[in-house]
Formats: sequence, structure tokens, C-alpha cells
Amino acid sequence: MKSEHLLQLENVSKFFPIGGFFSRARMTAVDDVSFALASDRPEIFTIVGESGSGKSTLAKMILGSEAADRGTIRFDGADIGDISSRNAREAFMTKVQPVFQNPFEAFNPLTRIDEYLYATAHRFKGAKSRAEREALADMSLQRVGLSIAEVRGRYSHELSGGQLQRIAVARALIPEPKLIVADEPVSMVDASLRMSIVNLFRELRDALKVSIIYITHDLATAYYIADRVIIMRKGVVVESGEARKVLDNPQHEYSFALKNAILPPDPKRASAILCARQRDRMSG
Amino acid sequence: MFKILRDLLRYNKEFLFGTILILIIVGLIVSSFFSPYDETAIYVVIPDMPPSAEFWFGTTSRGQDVFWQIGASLRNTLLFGIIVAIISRLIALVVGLVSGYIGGRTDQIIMGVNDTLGALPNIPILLLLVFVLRDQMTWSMLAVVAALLGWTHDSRLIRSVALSLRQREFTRHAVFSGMRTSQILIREHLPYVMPIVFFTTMNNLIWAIGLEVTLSILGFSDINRPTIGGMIYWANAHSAMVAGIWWWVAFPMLFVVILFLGLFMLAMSVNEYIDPRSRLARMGA
Amino acid sequence: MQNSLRKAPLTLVENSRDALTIDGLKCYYVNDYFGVRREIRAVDDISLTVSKNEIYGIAGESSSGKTSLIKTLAGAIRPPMRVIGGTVNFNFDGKPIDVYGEPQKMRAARWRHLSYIMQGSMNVLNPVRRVKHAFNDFASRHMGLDQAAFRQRVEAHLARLHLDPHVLEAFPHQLSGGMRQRLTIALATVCEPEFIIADEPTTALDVLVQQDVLALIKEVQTRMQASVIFVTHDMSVHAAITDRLAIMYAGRLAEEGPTQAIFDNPQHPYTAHLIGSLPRIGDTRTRKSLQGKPPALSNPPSGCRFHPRCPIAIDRCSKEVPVMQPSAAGGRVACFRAGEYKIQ
Amino acid sequence: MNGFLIYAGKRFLQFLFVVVTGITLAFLIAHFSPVDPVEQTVSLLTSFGSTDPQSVEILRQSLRELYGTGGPLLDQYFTFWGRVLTGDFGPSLSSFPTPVMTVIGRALPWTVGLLTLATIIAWIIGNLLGALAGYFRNSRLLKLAGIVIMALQPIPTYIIGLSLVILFGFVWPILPISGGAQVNLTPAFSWAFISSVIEHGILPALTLVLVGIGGWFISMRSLVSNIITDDHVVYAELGGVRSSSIFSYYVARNAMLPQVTGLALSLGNVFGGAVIVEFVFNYPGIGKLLISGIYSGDYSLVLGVTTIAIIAVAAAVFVIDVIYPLIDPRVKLG
Amino acid sequence: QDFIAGIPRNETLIIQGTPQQNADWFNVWAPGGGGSANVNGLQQLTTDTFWFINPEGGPDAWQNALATEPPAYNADFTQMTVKLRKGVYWSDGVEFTSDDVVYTVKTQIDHPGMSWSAPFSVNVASVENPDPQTVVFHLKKPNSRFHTLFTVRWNAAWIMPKHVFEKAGDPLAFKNNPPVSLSAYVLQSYDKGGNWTIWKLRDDWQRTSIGMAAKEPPQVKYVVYRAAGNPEARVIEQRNHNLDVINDMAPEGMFAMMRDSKSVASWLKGFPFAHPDPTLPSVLLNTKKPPFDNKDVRWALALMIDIRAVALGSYRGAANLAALATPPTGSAPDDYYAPMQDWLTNFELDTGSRKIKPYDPNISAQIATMVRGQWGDQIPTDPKQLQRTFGFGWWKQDVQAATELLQKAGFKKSGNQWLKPDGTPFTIRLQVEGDAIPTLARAGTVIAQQWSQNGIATKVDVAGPTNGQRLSTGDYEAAIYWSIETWGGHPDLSFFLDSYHSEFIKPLGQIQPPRNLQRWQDPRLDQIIAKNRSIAFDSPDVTKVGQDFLKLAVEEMPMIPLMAYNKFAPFDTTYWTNYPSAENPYSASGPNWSNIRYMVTGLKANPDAPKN
Ligand SMILES: Nc1ncnc2c1ncn2[C@@H]1O[C@H](COP(=O)(O)OP(=O)(O)OP(=O)(O)O)[C@@H](O)[C@H]1O
Ligand SMILES: Nc1ncnc2c1ncn2[C@@H]1O[C@H](COP(=O)(O)OP(=O)(O)OP(=O)(O)O)[C@@H](O)[C@H]1O
Ligand SMILES: [Mg+2]
Ligand SMILES: [Mg+2]
Repeated sequence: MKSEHLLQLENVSKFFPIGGFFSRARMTAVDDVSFALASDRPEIFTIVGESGSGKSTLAKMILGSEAADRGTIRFDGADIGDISSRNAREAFMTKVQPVFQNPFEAFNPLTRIDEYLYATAHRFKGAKSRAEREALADMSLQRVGLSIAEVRGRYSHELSGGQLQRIAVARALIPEPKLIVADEPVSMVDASLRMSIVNLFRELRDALKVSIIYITHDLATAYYIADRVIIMRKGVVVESGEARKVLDNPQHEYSFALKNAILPPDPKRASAILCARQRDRMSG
Repeated sequence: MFKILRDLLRYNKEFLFGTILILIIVGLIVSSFFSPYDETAIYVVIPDMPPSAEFWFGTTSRGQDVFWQIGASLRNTLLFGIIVAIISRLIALVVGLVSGYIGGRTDQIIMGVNDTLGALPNIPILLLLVFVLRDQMTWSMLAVVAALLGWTHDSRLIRSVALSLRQREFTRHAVFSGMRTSQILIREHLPYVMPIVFFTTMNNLIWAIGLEVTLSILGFSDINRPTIGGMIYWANAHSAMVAGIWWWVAFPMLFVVILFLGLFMLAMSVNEYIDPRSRLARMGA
Repeated sequence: MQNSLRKAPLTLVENSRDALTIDGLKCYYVNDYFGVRREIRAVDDISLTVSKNEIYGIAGESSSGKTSLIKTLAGAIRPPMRVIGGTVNFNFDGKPIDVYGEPQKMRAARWRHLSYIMQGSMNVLNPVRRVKHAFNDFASRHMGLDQAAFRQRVEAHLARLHLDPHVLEAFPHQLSGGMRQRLTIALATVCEPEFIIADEPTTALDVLVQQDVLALIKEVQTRMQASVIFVTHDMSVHAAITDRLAIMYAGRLAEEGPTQAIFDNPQHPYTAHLIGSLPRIGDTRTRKSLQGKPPALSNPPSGCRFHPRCPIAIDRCSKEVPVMQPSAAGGRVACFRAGEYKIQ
Repeated sequence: MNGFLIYAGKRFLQFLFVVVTGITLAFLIAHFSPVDPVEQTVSLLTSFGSTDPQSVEILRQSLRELYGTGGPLLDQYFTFWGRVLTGDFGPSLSSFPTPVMTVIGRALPWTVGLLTLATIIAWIIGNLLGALAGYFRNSRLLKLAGIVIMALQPIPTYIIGLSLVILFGFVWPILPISGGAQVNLTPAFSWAFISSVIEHGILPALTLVLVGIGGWFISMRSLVSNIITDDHVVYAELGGVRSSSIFSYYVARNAMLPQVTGLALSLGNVFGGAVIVEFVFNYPGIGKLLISGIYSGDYSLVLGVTTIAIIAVAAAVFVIDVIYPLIDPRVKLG
Repeated sequence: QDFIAGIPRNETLIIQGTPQQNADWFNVWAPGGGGSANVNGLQQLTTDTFWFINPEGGPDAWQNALATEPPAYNADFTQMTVKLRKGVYWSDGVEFTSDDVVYTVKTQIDHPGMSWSAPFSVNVASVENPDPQTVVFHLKKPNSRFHTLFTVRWNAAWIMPKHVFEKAGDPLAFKNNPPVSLSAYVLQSYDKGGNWTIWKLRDDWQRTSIGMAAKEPPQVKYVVYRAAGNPEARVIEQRNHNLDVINDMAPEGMFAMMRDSKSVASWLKGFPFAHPDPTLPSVLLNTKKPPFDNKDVRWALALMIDIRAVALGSYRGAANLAALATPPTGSAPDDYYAPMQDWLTNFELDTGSRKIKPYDPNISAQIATMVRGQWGDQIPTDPKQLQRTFGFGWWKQDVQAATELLQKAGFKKSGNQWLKPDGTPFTIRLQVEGDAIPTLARAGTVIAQQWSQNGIATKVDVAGPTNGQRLSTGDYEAAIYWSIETWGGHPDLSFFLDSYHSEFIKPLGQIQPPRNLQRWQDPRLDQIIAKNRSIAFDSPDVTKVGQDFLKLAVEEMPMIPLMAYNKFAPFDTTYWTNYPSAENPYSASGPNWSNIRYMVTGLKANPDAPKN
């Protein structure tokens, strides 16, 4: 069944029980979120919001690692809540792939990096022989500006964060997915390498027509690459729309505060913002 | 492998010392294969001789040479302990890793069973079983039973590590990379629990050997087979301690202590060697 | 290891404006794992001074040795870290203290004159004790006050930081990350020391909270006229708070100067790149990223450590180590081609 | 409060599960015992006397009826549960017709007293030394203590006990080596009795302590050496906090929590009896009872002891699970 | 601090008892009471019945206790009349009369499960007491040994206090605490934990049978039965003078005591110090299991044994050898061993290819020579005395003869392993009890080794507490245990012999009543038993019948008698002297023997005892 939506979230909510030892309260990590990605038009869809606003939870639900407590998530028209068999799960994974936050964490330091690439090639592309796997891995690596020769037999500590993150992207690309979910892919990467990842996403969208859900709390990079953005706060989407529009001219007061809290890399303006803040504190 | 050994020997005093102690034990065990006497034979030498040039560790009141007896006893006791340790480690590993990896309800159920078994008082149950099975209770059977009783605590430890590994990003990454569960458990998670496995192996060995001795003393074991417990049993049956035949008890004990000190030092240093943190540091991470 | 240090010539810091003088400081991690000996040169020949009543920033990418430098200053040396050479001298109230020459004095000065906010300082509070005990343990002996008076003092101090007194009765885990961060700042400032060392005090925080904390530090500093060393890799934060800024690269200083000057006119190619690649809202021009990988400190490149990645490197860069020299922008820089690289 | 109750309720269910499974298992094993209590009594009654075969057969028949050891297993099982629930395990077959509970009740205080005390002492000493050894890693004295403890640990309980007997009963006879209190003292809250109990408890307790210290020592030492690298400890050191406070409040206290769990578990295990120690010191406790129960095929007694032991351990786990969130401020309910 | 609180040590005798699981149960007539293995002094010091036999023999072996004379049977042994002593009182002041006896018999018949209920039901048709000092038993069938029910070797049917039990309700559920005593001591106090029980001399001790028999007032005021722990602890306790009488210990412990302690007395003054019990440790062969049903195989096994090694291994040479199927103790050496030496020496065995005379009368002398090296002049040289300590002779190890016997039985040897006629290897599991009787376990390992060396792979099986059961169900091949016990002080063998009759033999798997554990069945044996039943206890023919039995047992070898059960029981003389000994065997001395009361009342305070 072909659907007009690649991904469609309808009123998705997620609750977690919390204690407080003596309470049985539950907290709403994601609250009634709806949005959709078109299947014919690849885009970089950005989710921003402060820490704890439910971004990662949302990402996990899209990836099928967590079940939604309420609402439905459809991928290519099929409810991903219905995926139960191993095969269905595998098929799903060929279409949706993640990129994780911390590249050093995402690769087991005791496992060779290429193993991940080969495993993916083997499992999702049916590559039998070693040569086939290497070829597939290399093809993917080339796309992110690396080659199998640079990666073969290496461990994560032998590579820089930016390289690792690009390898992670390359690995995610091997099954030729339609959607990549990248949860804060640059927050742990050095400033000097950050841009290489962000730029890569742009290229992927344009060259490979992959949609990317880019999750970040960094409004500046969101502004830099996003097509569309939703701003989350305490699980609720407070504002959404075309990225530049929303960020240039935030409507919701939270979005506004968020935007204003950003310190620009410019001593004069930054210290001015800080002084303003200080005054607020004094008075408040 | 050879290089690892060489590194350990050269750069780790504990390992060196532990190796020496264990070599003493191994030497004794190996030499027991060349014993001039059948290990179960009695009255082959003059009884009750104190340690001397001829009988290094003296002789027993049963006319056995303590030296050759210790070799054979250590071999049998250690074999028992090792079998217990290996079987129980395997169970603990499988249960701990799987339970921790799967998590959720399955984990709760597995741990429920785990705790239930753990709450059974070992000694009473074991004594009962030994007693009930008496004839069928060969030492290998006993090893299996002991192994079945001795893993629950350790599987819990392993599980707690596995549980935290499950949360780590590399596990999720491995899943999305299409690695099989067995692969994840064995290749990704196992190295992280190895230090625990090594450490608990030590404790398990001590426990198993203690068990062997306890059962022997209570008269629940095969008296034909020379073991450390068996030696003590026979020493008791001859009132060796009050009769002044101290060497009959002292030397076996000395070697048990040597065995454990050696094992402990080896475990410590090997642990440091295989500890992922130290491994990473060596790899230059 | 302290014995192996040569006794530093007592640099006369008395009456000078300098609160801290570092000279030729070298601090390595020396690991010895089964014959594999590795030296990580996390701090390699660094000299700098910090003035009174100044916020001195240290920036640099991850693993460039910022935390290591700070630990060395604070005398927080734990194996495998080892001070290989150099001196660190504080000047408290006109009383000079050689950190590695006078451990007794140094111990007495802690928290009274010098306090330290560790990296990851959300986790520095004892998880099983109530917060108030931390104040007792750290500060009360410097104050010479009785229990009630001390408590009053602490509460007053907390109030200034907009913290409710009841947090004292809480366990750390009952407080949010922001609150804990503020508490550690309160803890570090309650004795009103003249020198505060802060390592990434805002990194784990929300932007909104981050601003609060920064404002707070600034405020405390201003009131106490204290010197602050402030470490973070976030250039925007440096822009907002520091007076002077040092850029570290692979265990060495690359450049140092007034913050404004560094942002306006970076001299070192690395600095230039760092500043140039910062994304800003409202600006979507494509930015080139720096290629290559940060050097391994266990086996750093010869000469200038940046040369393998430097777009304008010359032969000399790989052979000679550039030393810090006064730069055109009014600071110091360690580059043979200072000021020549401009980002488009 | 609700959440706590639900949590506690869940734990309680688990507790019940443990108890039911454990007791069922013990019941089954005990019933496959090859020793027939009737035969044991018969052979006791006839072993020394001149008894003609015909009378022996009659005796056997009447004992079988008296003990009620016939009947299908399932019936016995349900009867047994009925008894467990009323805390009555029926008559002991080897001390017929005294109820098992009476027999156990006499032995219990001795074992519990001795083991509780010894466990706690071993726990305190082991943890204290372990913590010190972990904290002051360079102290020669503590290293030596570590080695001694390590060397002591693998020695079987029996040998330690016997060595103490020989040492303090024979070579230097200053302590009683057998029994729980002086002969002909009536249990009472008198100094004479209590001091005698203490005196008689020293050697068994010392054995248990020597045997028990090692485990605590090692785990505490490794816990502490991990904790001293924790941020909050490093920070306190940098803050110039006094070493003694760091040791007690920052290091030991944090390391203590898992050890408290361990203590509770070993206290739960107290009811299993210290078989070997009681055997060596002829201590009138429950471990000796268990052995003689097994020997005489008195499965009522064996089951009684085992059941109590199972319940005690399960209860200790339950209590710890329920209390732990209260003693460790960090724990949240999952 | 005193070892015992509140009691003068020098008036106290401390005896090794067993731990009492059921300490406050003093009903010796119900299971669980002190009458069984729970040795706490109850039946040793407070109960009484008609007669005692001193197992050590001697002219005074027969002792009248509550009875004034031996039993009087009618001609066909269907009626027994007993005359009772006058002036015997229960410790609560009630006089003992024939009413008590009648009550005892009737109550037990009425309550199956009581200790002597079964034999009373089987034997007694009715019982009457024409006067307070006379009891007449009418038996269901002739029984010339009925009086042995009331004759104490170790214990016997004790008389119940009618006035107490009448009011007690169910006699099986009655604790009888505190017990009313019919003998010289009463309960003073006891440990609820079962570790000790203290008995006190009655003020009116003269009003008991033992008091009337005593020549002097008993000097032991208090008797403490205490559980003294494991063997090491017992030795230590005695060396610390906290345990006067030890029941049994390993020979090595005994030798160490004799070597190190000045205050120890023993049955024999010199080596081997031990007291031979009237029980006969033997290798029991399960005659219902092939190939042990073959007499030649049994003899072959016997001839493979080198008894010297067994004696050294089990008792360090301190064994009292027995070639005949009766313990060489008490009166047996005079009644049987000495008279039968000639017969033994001339006994011929047909090995199939030749006839041999397997008996070697000098073996015990050889053992004596072997240990003389260590014990020197402690070993007697007088042959007569040697026979009393080391026994007479035994079968000479003769592997060649054994080989011939096995070949005769159709066995073949392959390598060093005998194959049974069906071609399977001949292996044996030799069962021993283990810890409870360590010397026998030790003998077992030696014999197993000898059999193995001679081609029959033998494994020692420790049966522990299942021993009795496995023996009685026939679940064994060979075992070391005793199936023969005697009065010791009397030549009559009915103590065990009666139960050897083929009418009692059960098929394997079913429980064989005590004694004939080897299930030996032989028409000649039945004839001997019938003969013995028909003659009176004191008839001179008893010895003759006994000898017939012993000869048959040698020929058939259904069990291989090894030696007397030598008990190493040291006494501490610090506080008490005049313990019974081989020179002065006035009483049994085992703490669990009821006859020990004669020792307790016969002890003399040591004038050199420490004062307290
Ligand atoms: N497994 C869980 N159990 C309980 N609470 C959870 C769990 N996972 C997340 N939460 C809570 O849900 C809320 C949302 O978490 P989430 O990780 O989605 O936030 P986020 O926006 O990704 O934050 P960050 O920027 O810190 O990554 C948080 O308050 C978190 O504490
Ligand atoms: N305990 C240690 N043992 C060995 N090497 C260490 C240790 N701590 C840090 N290092 C190494 O020292 C170098 C400098 O580390 P440091 O923590 O000073 O960097 P940083 O600039 O503070 O980084 P970040 O921004 O991540 O805090 C790194 O290469 C790091 O791997
Ligand atoms: Mg997140
Ligand atoms: Mg840092």
C-alpha cells in the first residue's frame, strides 16, 4: 500500500510512571503530538526543544523502540505499533534508521567499527560474502566522504567524533532507508567538526532523497539546515512550521524566550544579553 | 595468547606471584600422576611418620604418604570445584545476560525464579539431596547439584551490568545494525561482565571446595576417593589432631590456602587485564 | 612527585596585579598497562597569568586539555596524572603560594581563598547526605562561626543566588540539575574566595538555566572582585562572560587575548576557523568544516600540533614548535603565520 | 503512599512465590528420603535388646499407625500446608510425640543468638577493615591484614573451629569448647547465666567471624576503591574536608548501602543454621537439629527447619526490598 | 569458674551422654524416651526390673534386682513365676509391688507402640499377682527364655509406676516429667536444650534393689550425663577433667590419652586398653544374593583376608580376634574358645583340589609381636593372657586356597580380576556405616583393599544412617556389622540365635527382623535352634548346643567373624577411682548400658581429688 505520507503521527502521547517513592504519578513525556512527512518530497524535519521536552522519546517511538501509549504512528501507511514479527521488524529497519547522539557511545569501544557496517550489509542487504559486504560499506562510506580503507579494522577511539558520526550515518545509509532519525547528532561532536555532519545531512537530502528527522536543542544549526521545525516543551508541540519563518519570527512565547536565550557568538551582543538577564534577576 | 601471558608475567607482580603459587599446586597435581603408590591404597608406608627427608609431609595413620595424597586430593577437589564453577558460571551468564538484555516483564519473571532459588537455604537442601540420592550421588552428580545451587547471586550481579548495558547507545545501535541477539550478548556484552565472572568464579571455587569439605566431614561423601575433605575425614576418624599427627591436617590446609591465594592473585591481575577500561587504556582510547 | 619538582624561584607576585602565574607547566597522564607505557601530554608547556578581578576564559575542543590544565592549577593531581614540570603560583591577599612547593599552605587556602567548580559538578555532592552537610564540611571551618550563625550566613548566601533555604535539607537527587549547579556555585562562593576555578559549569544545562547561572557567576565575581578561570568549549558563553580568552589546542595554548579581540580578529588559523564556523541564527551561508582529526596527545605531531590540519601550513610548522608571542591583536599567539588565515 | 503500597504489594507477592516454591521443593526432596523414620525407631528399640522377630513386626505396624507416615503424597502435601499455615509441623518422628515446633523452639534461640551476633561482628569488622584498606591503599598494616584475611578465607570452617578448640581448649585451656552454657545453669536473666552463655559463645562466634570476615572485607574494599574515584569524594578532598569525615561520610557511608543488603541476607540465612560450627562446638542449635533430623529420617523436623530457613531468607529479601528505598535516598521506584 | 554450677565437683560423676533432642521427655516406655539411643541416664539410673546379667561374666554374673531369685518355670515352659523383693520404694515414697508389674504388662499390651508392647502381646496370655511379692505369667506358648525380657544386658522391660501412669491418661503421650525413680538416683535438673541431665542420689537409696545389694553407701552423689561433642572435644574435656567417663573413641585418641595423661584409667592396664563388647563385628555376606549363596565363595573371601592387616588398620593392632561366631568376651573364652581350639586346629576345608587346615592359632601372637615394637612390655608374654587380649587364632591368609575355592565355584581369573561363572567381573560393594563406627569403616577399607588386590574389585560404601535399613532389607552385598550379640556373662546364645530360625527369613526387599541379617538358612541351624528352645537357660546343655552352632557357622561361613568390638573408653581418675577393669570386672562400664549403675554405685572418691 502506497501512502502519501512517509511518516504520519496522529495524537501521539507517551507516559512514564514516576516516583517519588510515595506517589504513583505519571508524567507525560510526549503529549498529543501530530505531524506528517510527505513521501514524495524529502525534507529535513527538525524537532527542537530544551532538555527533557520529549524529543528523544518521540524519536524512540518513531524508531519503534518504544510503543506509543496513545495515538498512532504510521510509516508508509502501516501502523508501526503492529510490527511484531521479526521479519516485519527487519523490513521496517531497512526503511528507518537511526543516528545516535554520542558517536563514542554508539560504537562499542571493544568492537571494531567495520563490524557494524558488515552486519548491516549482511542483514539488510543480504550481502553474503565478505567482499560484497565491504563493497556495500565502501559505497556508503564514499557518500560521507570516507572509504572502507580508512575504517577497516579500527576501533572507535582511533577515529574522531566527526568521523565516527559520519560512519554512523554511512552505516544507516546502507539499507537505503527512506528516513533517518538523528537524535542530537552533533551535540557531542566538537565545534570544529560539527558543521561537517550538518552539511552532510543537507547533501543526503538533496542527493539521496532521504528524509531526515533532525533532533536538536541547538536553534542555530536548526536554522542552518532545517526545512520544517517543531518546537517542543514538556512534551507539547508549541509551535511548528517552516523553519526559517518560525525561528526568525517566533509566535509562541516559549519559542520566543528560547530564541532570546541563545547567546550569539559575539562578545558585545552576548554580554549585553547577559547584562539584561542579570537585571531581570535583580528585579525579579 | 603467548604475548598476553608474557606481558602479564613481566609487568604484573601479582600475576607472577599467583602463577608461582599455582605452579606449585599444578606441580603437585601433575606429580600425583607419577605417584609410586596407588592413590587409594592404604598401609603402603609406615604410618604416623612425622615430616622427614624420606616423607616430606609425613605419613598418615592409614599408612599413606601425605605428599602423594595431597597431590591426588588437590586434583580431585580442584576438579570438583572447577566443574561446579564452570557450570554455575555458564548458567549465571546465560540467565544474567538474557534477563538483563530482554528486560521488562521477562526480566521480572526470570529474576523472580532466580530469587526463589537463591532463597533456598543451600546447606539443608544440599544435605537433603545428597542424602536422598545417596547411591546415585557420584561426585560428578554432586558437582552438578552444587552448581545448580550456586549461581543465583552471581546472575543477579551480571544482570545488573547487562541491564545498564542495555540502556547504552551501542546496544541500540547494534540492534539497528542488524546484529543478532546472540551476537550482541556474546560479542558486545560479555566482555563487560567478564571481570564479574572472574571474580565470582573465585568465590564460587572457595564455596565449592568448602562444600566438599563440609560434606566429607558430615560423612556424606565417597571415602574411597582422595579429596581434601576426604583427607580431613580420615584424619578425624583417626583423631589425628589430638593424637599429634598434625601434618595430616596442616599440609592439606596449607596447600588449600596456597591454591586460593594463587587463584586470587591470578584472578585479580587477569581481571585488570581483561577489564574493558584497562583494555581500552591499552588500546589507547 | 612533588619532590621531583624543582623549587620554583619565588616570582615576586606580591603587590602585583597578577593573581595567578603559571610558568612552563607540563602535566602528563602516565599510564603503565602491562608494559604498554603511554604518556598523554594533556598540558604541555603552558605559561599564562591571570589578573585580579578578571574572568579568564579557556576554550578549545574536547580533549584539548582544558580540564587537565585546570586540575593542575587546583592541585587536583591524582594518578595517573603527573606534573612533569613548571610552576603554579597564586597570590592570595598578597600572600604568594606555590601550589606544588607548599602543600600545607595550599591546603589551608582551599575554599578560603581558592575554590573550584569541577566539570560535571552536578554530581559532586554526596548522594547520600543532605546538602547542608556539604556546606558544613567544606566551609564552616573557614568561617569561625557557631552553628546558628553559620547557618544564617549560608541561608543569606543562598538567598542571593535565589535558592530557597529548604534546599539545605534536601538530598542532591531531589533537586533538578540547574538547582544542583547553582548549589555548587553557592558552595564555591560562600567563603567569598578571591579565586574561583570553574570547569564547564553550564554545559549540561538548558539554555534558559544556563543564562541564569552565567549571570550568577558574573554577579558573584563582580561583588567579590574575584578572579575567575572559566572553562568551556562553548564560544558563545565565552563571548558573554569572559574578559580575556585563551584557546587551547592539543595540550598547548594556541592563542590568548582580550575576548573581543579574539572574536574580531583571530590570529591563529585554528581560532579563525573556530570563530568562523559558528552558526548564527539568521545566517544560512554554508560553512566549511575543519577537516582531519584532533591529534592523539599520546603521540602528538611534531612542530606545531595544528599543522596536519592547517590550511596554510608551511614546512617550518612541522619542524619547529612555535612559541607564544605578542600578536597584532593585542594578545599572544603561537603561530609562524599569525594573522594570515582569514575565513571567507 | 499508594505507589509504595503497590510496590510493597508486588514484593510481597514475590515473597509468597519464593516461600511456596521453596517449601514445595523441600517437601518433595524430604519425602524421597531413603530413611524410614519407623525403621529408625525400630532399630533403636531393638538394637541392644533381645527382641524376637514376631514382636518386631508388631512394633513396626503400630509405629506406622502412630506416626501416620502412610497415605498418598498429595494428601500429605496438603496436610503439610495446613500445618505450615498454623505454624505446627506436627510431631517430630525422632522425638515422638513432641511437636516439631517445640523441638525447633528450643534450638532456635541458640542458633539465632550466636549467628546473629557473629554475623554482625564479622560484618562490622570486615567492612571496617575493608573500607580502611580500600581507602588507605598504601598502608602496610592494612595490606598485611588483607593478606591474612585472604589466607584465612579459604580454610574450611571445620578446620578453623577445630584449631580454636585445640588452641583454647587444649594447649591453653581458658575457654569452654562445648555446649551453650555452663552445666546446671537454669536459663534466666541473671548475670551468671548470661556471662556463661557469652563465654561459651566466644569460640563458635570467633570461628564464624573468622570465616565470615573475608567476604565482607573483599567486597567492601573493592566498593571503596571504586567510590574514592567518584566525583563527590574527589571534590571533598579538593575542598579540604577532613580525611576522617571523608572516610566516614563520603566513602564508607556510600559503600555501606549494598553491604546492608548483604547483611540482611546473611541474617536471613541464620535460620539455616551453622551446621559445621554447631557440630564442632556441640552447640545446641538448629543446624545440629537438622543433621540429626536428616539422619533419623525425621522429615517433619527437617521440613520444619527448612521451612523456617526459607521463610527467613525470603522475609529478609522482602524487608530489604521494602526498606531499601527508605535507607538509600537515591532509589526511585522503577 | 566451676565446670558445673552449684554442685560440688568431687561428689559428681560426669558421663558422656548423647544430645537429647527431646529433653523433657522422660517416658521410657514410649518411643522417643531415653530408652533408645538418647543416653541421658534415665534408664541407666532410675528404672529397674527383675534381673541383671553382668556382661563381663564371673561367678556373680547373674544379679537379682527386683526379683529375689531366678525365674521359676513350669515343666513345659508355659508359666513363669517371679518372687519380688520387699521394701523397695518408688522415689515418691510409694511402695513397689506386684501390682506395678501387672500394670506394666497389661498397659503395654493395651497400647501397641509402647516399647515392650509387642513381646508382651506375643508371649503373655495372662498375668496375675497372687500376693504383693509374687507375679505369675501365663504364656501363650512354651518359651524357656521368657525371663530374658526382664533381664538386663543393656536394657530390658522396665517396670512402670502404676500410681503415676494410672492418672496420666494416654501413656504414649505422657511425658513422665519428672520421672519417679525405682532405682538409686532421681532427676535433679536437665537442660532443655538437651545437652545435659543431672541425677542425684536418693536420700532413701537403701530402699532400692541396688541399695540393698550395695556393700557400702554409694559415694557418687550426683551423676551428670552430658553431650560432650565430637571425639576431639571429648578427649580435651577429659584431659581438662570435665568428663569422667567416655563411651568410645578412636584408638589413636585413646593411645594419646594413655601416653599423655596420668589420671586416665582403662579396662586393660596396658595395650590395647580397650574393652571388648559382647558384639561381634563380622563381614556379613548376603547369602540370598549370588554368588554369596555359595559357601566356597564365602570361604574364599575369608581366606583372602589377612586379619593382621585388618587388626592394624582398624584397631592399630588392638583387636581381639574372633574365629568363632561368638564374641570372645565375658565367659565365651572359657565356654567356647578354649574348649574348641583343638577342633579349630583340626578343621579341614576342601578347596576342590585338596584339603587344607586353615586355622592358625598363632595369629594373635603375631599381632602382639608386631605391636610390641611400639608398646614394649605393655604387651603380655604369657600366652594365656595374650589370648585374653588379642584373641585366640584366626584363619591364615591363603590366596592359593581362595583361588582354588573360586575355581571350584566356577570362577575364572582374567588378568587380576576374577570373573563370575557367567563371565561378568566379580565386584563387591562392601557396606560400612561410617562415622558412627569408625573402626569398622577402617576395617572395611583394609578388607576392600585386600580383596581388590586379589582380584575382586571392591568398593567401600558408606551407608551412614541408612545402614540399618539397607541391612534389614537385604540391600547390600557384603557389609561390616554385627549380627551376633550375646549376654557376655552367660553361655546361652539365644540372645541372637533364636532369631536365626528359618521361619523368620524374609525374601530380599522385605524387612528381615534383627540379627539374621545375612539371611542364613540351613536345616541344621533350625535343629540347633529348636534344641536350644527346649532346654532351660541354665541347663548344662546350653554350651553344647552353642558349640554345635559355632561349628556349623565355621563350616558354612555365612558371615566372617573378625574380632570383638573393642571399645576405647578411658576413665578419668582425678575424682573417682575403682572403675571396673579386666582385673576387677564387677560391672559393665558403657554409659549407655543400664548395668552401669553397678559401676556408679561402686566408685570410690579419690582422696587426692582437688578440693572445691
Ligand atoms: N524510560 C523512562 N522512564 C521514565 N521517564 C523517562 C524515560 N525516558 C524519558 N523519560 C522522561 O521523559 C521526559 C522526556 O525525555 P526525553 O529524553 O524524550 O527528553 P529530550 O527532549 O530528549 O531531552 P534531552 O534534550 O535531555 O535529550 C524526561 O522528563 C525524562 O525524564
Ligand atoms: N585519567 C586520565 N587518564 C588518562 N588520560 C586522561 C585522563 N583524563 C584525561 N585524559 C586525557 O587527557 C586529554 C585531555 O583531557 P581533558 O579532560 O583535559 O580535556 P578537556 O579539554 O577538558 O575536554 P572536555 O572538553 O571533553 O572536557 C585527553 O586526551 C584525555 O583522553
Ligand atoms: Mg534527548
Ligand atoms: Mg574538560
